[in-house]
Amino acid sequence: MNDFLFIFLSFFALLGAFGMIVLHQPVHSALSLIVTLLALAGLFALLNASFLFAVQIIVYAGAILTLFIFIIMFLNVKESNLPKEPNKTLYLFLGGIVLIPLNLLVLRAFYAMPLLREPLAEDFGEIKPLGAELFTKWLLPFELISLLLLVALIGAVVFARKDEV
Amino acid sequence: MIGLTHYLVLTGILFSIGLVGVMRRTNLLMLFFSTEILLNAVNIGFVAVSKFYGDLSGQMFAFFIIAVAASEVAVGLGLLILWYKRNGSVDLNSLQMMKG
Amino acid sequence: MSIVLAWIVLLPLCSFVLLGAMYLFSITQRRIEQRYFTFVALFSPAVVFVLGLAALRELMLRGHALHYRAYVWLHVGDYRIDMGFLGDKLSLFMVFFITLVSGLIHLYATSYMNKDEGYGKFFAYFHLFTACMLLLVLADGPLMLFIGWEGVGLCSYLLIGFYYQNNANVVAGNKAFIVNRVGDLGFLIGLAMLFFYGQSHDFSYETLALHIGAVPSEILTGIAVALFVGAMGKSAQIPLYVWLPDAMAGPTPVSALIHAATMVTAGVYMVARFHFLYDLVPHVGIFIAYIGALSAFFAALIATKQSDIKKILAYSTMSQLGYMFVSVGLGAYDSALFHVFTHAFFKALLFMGAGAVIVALHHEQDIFKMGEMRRVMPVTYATMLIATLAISGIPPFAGFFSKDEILSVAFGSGHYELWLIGTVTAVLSSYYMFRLFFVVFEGTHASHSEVHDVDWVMKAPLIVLAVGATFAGFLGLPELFGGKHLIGEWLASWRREAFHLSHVVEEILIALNVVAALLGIAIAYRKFRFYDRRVAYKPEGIVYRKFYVDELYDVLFVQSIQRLSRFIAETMDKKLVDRVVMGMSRGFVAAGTRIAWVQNASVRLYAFIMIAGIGAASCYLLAVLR
Amino acid sequence: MIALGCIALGAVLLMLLSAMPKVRMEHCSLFAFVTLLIGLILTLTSFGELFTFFPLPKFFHKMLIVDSYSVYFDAIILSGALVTSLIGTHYFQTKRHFKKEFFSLFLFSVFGMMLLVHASELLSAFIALEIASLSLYVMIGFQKVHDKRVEASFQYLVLGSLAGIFFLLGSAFVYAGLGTTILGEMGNRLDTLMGKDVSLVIIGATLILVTFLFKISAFPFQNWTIDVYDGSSLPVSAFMAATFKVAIFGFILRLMLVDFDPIRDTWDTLFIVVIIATLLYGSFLAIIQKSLKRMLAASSIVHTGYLLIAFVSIGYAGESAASSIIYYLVAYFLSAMGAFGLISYIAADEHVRVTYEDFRGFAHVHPYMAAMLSVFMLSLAGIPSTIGFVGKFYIFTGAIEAGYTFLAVCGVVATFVSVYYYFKLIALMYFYPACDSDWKDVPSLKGITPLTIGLIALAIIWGGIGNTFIAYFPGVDFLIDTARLSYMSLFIK
Repeated sequence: MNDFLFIFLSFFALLGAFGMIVLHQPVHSALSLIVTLLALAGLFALLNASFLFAVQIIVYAGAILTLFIFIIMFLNVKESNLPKEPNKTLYLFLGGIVLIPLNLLVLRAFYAMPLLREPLAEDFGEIKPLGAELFTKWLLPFELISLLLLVALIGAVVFARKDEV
Repeated sequence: MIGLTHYLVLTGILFSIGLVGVMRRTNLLMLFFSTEILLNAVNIGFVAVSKFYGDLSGQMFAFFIIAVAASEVAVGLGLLILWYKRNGSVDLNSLQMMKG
Repeated sequence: MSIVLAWIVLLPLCSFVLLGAMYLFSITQRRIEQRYFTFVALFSPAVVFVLGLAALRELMLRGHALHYRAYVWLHVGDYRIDMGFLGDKLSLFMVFFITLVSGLIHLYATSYMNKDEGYGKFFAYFHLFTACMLLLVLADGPLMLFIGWEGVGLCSYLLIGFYYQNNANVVAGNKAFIVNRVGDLGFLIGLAMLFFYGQSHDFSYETLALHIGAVPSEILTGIAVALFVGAMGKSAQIPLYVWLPDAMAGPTPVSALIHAATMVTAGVYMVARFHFLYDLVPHVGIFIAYIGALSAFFAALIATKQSDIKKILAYSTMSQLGYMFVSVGLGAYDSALFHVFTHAFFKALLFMGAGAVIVALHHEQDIFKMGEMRRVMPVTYATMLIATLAISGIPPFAGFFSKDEILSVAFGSGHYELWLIGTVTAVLSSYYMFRLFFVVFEGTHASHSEVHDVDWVMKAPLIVLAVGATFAGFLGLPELFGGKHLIGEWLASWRREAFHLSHVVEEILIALNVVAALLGIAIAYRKFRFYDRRVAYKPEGIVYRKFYVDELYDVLFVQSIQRLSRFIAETMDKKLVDRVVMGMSRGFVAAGTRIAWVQNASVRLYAFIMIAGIGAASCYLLAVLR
Repeated sequence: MIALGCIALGAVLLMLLSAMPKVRMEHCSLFAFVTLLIGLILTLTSFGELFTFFPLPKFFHKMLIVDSYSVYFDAIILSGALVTSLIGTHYFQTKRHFKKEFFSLFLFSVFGMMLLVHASELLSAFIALEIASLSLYVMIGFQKVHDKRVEASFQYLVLGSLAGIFFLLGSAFVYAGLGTTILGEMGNRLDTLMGKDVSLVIIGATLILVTFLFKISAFPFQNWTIDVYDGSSLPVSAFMAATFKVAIFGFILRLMLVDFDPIRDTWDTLFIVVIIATLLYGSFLAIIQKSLKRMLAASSIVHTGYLLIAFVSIGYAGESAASSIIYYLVAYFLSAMGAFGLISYIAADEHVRVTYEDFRGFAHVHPYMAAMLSVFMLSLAGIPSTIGFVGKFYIFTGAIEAGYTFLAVCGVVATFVSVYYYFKLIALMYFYPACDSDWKDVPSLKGITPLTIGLIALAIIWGGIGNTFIAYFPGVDFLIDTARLSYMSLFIK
């Protein structure tokens, strides 16, 4: 069952990603991206990461993507104003070729990995141990993330506000 | 039996699709979309490894990466709006003032 | 006491800073009167000269080299480089004549540059140059030498382009700069190799000389050639000489000090300084000697066709430098330095005399527009005559002894062809020098008006130098004349092997040299003694037709030589050498422009390049990882 | 550690302060300056001692480290920032587009850089890098009125985040291979794995290197450098060129020396290719530039090449190579900061006095400034008796010691070529008559900015000549010895 789910979800993830890069209209791409994100959320669930499953749906699909779509609506770029993308297939092809070595390399590395799995704790990936870990061991990155978001906030404000000068 | 390897291969393929997206699209918005795909690909990898080792660090990584992605998107979109208001274009090729 | 060596370098440096500050103050804040500049400009060289003498005396008293280690400059592990000054017989010998000649030229320049806007700046650069030159000479290791080497170069460019208002001067400065870069690249590579292979605990001549024997001989050859490439640039030898004639764009005192007496001899000094290296690779020495001989001959040929007084002197400098390289190449460093010494006197004198003429004629440099200057400026005339005789090699003037020594070394070494080239060059040099002399000072029917003689501040150094040009040769009086070869003894350790010639052979050689010089003078006399400005441009005039000998000469030597020299001057010099050297820098720029298309500010292309780079790295890793 | 907290606190406070209408920009500038100064003083109290410890292990779990090494880098970064704020004073005052928040972001980026040097865990390092980078993106695009600024910011953001993702992917691989991301532990695990297949770790580490090669602008990740430096305002360019590189090297050196030591040989060939390409590309580009700023940007690529030469030498001549990198970073920081700072002082606007030609005959009008500019150019070119020479000297001797004579020769050749484009400016300033343009708007040499620049020029000469004239005053030897000390502190268990 898990294997089937994996194949099913990863198929959709890849399909969505592929759709995102070939579709011309930003909105279509965004919707396609949502498919990928949701499929990935499913994969998180498969991997015992229930908290991430929620975060992925709420934050990623819910917040970040909504922001994107909001921006798309806000800008409301006309079809004629959309950038022409000549030689699409050429770039697709070129990009594919350039990436072949990297993929081969990754494959080569992973087949060397042992398939043995350590036995998992009962509550692995549940919210309680995750929270405990986050606020004990990972306190520093957590605090740093808050500063990062602060910087991003200032940045967004700086760029988006009107100049008084 | 689906193992860690398969997840990491998925990571690799998704990552490649994202990279192709970066190279192929001229729409600035799409550039950010591609970046999101790249980040998600990495996330899957981290979470898979996390399960493999029975260690929560990987999930933490994924969690933080989502936050980093959000902050980059915030600044990036701010710039995008600024650029669009000024030039009326979301074309990557309009960003070619400096040459030589 | 050896700290005096440091002061010899520091004092001109201090006066450079002082003069520079005064000049800056003068142009930005309040005008400073010229006499204050003059005071500083003359005080410092005088003191440095005295210091040089003191160091020389100290060296004689002690009997071994002075060495002053100022401080540790760099140290890596147990490897250290000192900032130190070495005062041995060679360097103090150089210091002696550099300070003497430079002092006299400073005095001369106070008059030459009189009322010039950049008076202060000129002397500031001049002092910086003196400091760098003395540093070059007194350095105790190659690295310090290199600082001096670059420093004199820098001053040279600055002074060539001194009158930067004129575009030609700027071009000349840039040309000197670029050509010297090529030479310096060789020098740097040589230094790097020396550094790499000659490693021990420090990088001074002393330790290098001790450890050089351990270096494989192919490497030594490489180092020797690379260093010599540097010398080619600095001392204007084939093929890196093109900058020197153009460098005459600078004020005449600059030409006299930098491009005749001191800086251009740095290459010779450097080879002599590295004699421990060149002694081990005699075949490189032969190469150097041939380059020197060819340069001497080519330059002399070119000089016979020039009409700009300073260019003639520039080519003659190059020619004389060629002689010096013949000598160092054959291992007779002492003879080369002897020639450096005498050459400093008579060449500085020639330039200063030429400068006096130029000033007298309101900055006219074409010799065919001069003539009959003897009447107007008798002192200059007399001193120039001495200098011309000296460079031509007429006994007992200074140039005779040193040139004769070099030629006998060439003969004694068994390289007769070098000797032959040298002798032919001697004919040519006495010819073109007297051509210049006759045209400028004799001749008839000069048409220039309003000539005024120069003042005594300019003439006094001429007289002093004339005395030097007359008697400096006696310091190296050969044994044949019953003298003691003082310079030979002083620099005894700077001779690879002694060439013994029997007295008869030596006498014959001397006689041949004198004959060669007289031959050149005779031709020049025939052609130019009664040179008439009005008929100059009519070669078919009756006066010329009368002499069948002349015609014969003309056909046999002059015409063919003229053609050859024109060919060299126009085709070889301008097209080939100029183009190769200047072309290199242009080619680099062109290549840069071509790759700049990648830099087209397209984010997508940049991303593509990045990812392609990662792809390439992956290919590499795929190949490496097993 | 306290310094780190001090900067972070200062940044947050400044952000809050800048919301108040009463506070003017000058106040913010002063506040930032004082914060940096306090940070620097706090850092200097433990400068030159040998120690290492993990602060607050209960809370931070070995994710943060404080040792002589990081303190040394802190000192460089903080003084870099301090100098930026000093030489930028004039610029910020005359250009009205800088707002109060600018200084808050400035402090944030300094904080990010310091954190990067202190980071002892891959993810924390990444977040530190992101804090520094994000603040820089915003700082670059701060003058929104210029399209050039926005474009540079955009370009840097897009390419920078792309490069950052490689860091993440690399960490995922390393995590997959080793099961930990804490520095030190990673090294230990790697040691136990020796002899087995560690290709996953190698690939991961290579991908991590990609990000750093991008940030220090090595080939083939260098294209952004020129455009972004050109598009940024001059003080920001100076800050990026001098300080950011320092921080990056601070982290990557620690990673390479402590953790990836056993697998470092794998990259040797790769690095040699990268170095040669970097030197070539940078030299070619620098030669053809007409604008001074772009030339400095292109030449910063060449300087990256020199630094990488020392970086590969680490394998065989660890101590001297590592300390030579640190020393060269100081040398480059001084020279580049001086050059950028002085040009920012002279160039009044975006289109005035930016090309070589604009400096024609400058020396005859403003001799002091021309002299200082010449000193910076000489030092960048590595002419003896400047600090740049000493830095290059250490790098090349290190390379020769490690057996990379060929690289050293390449470096010397690149140096030689660099003389061309650096001296071109000197030649133009001195050899030519002053061009007709109006020189009146060049500010006179008054105020804090020229003073700082003059001091930098003196420091450059001081560093090149040595320290024996006045004993007990820190000079080259002191810096090098402390660099060695900080290198040693990496290996205290």
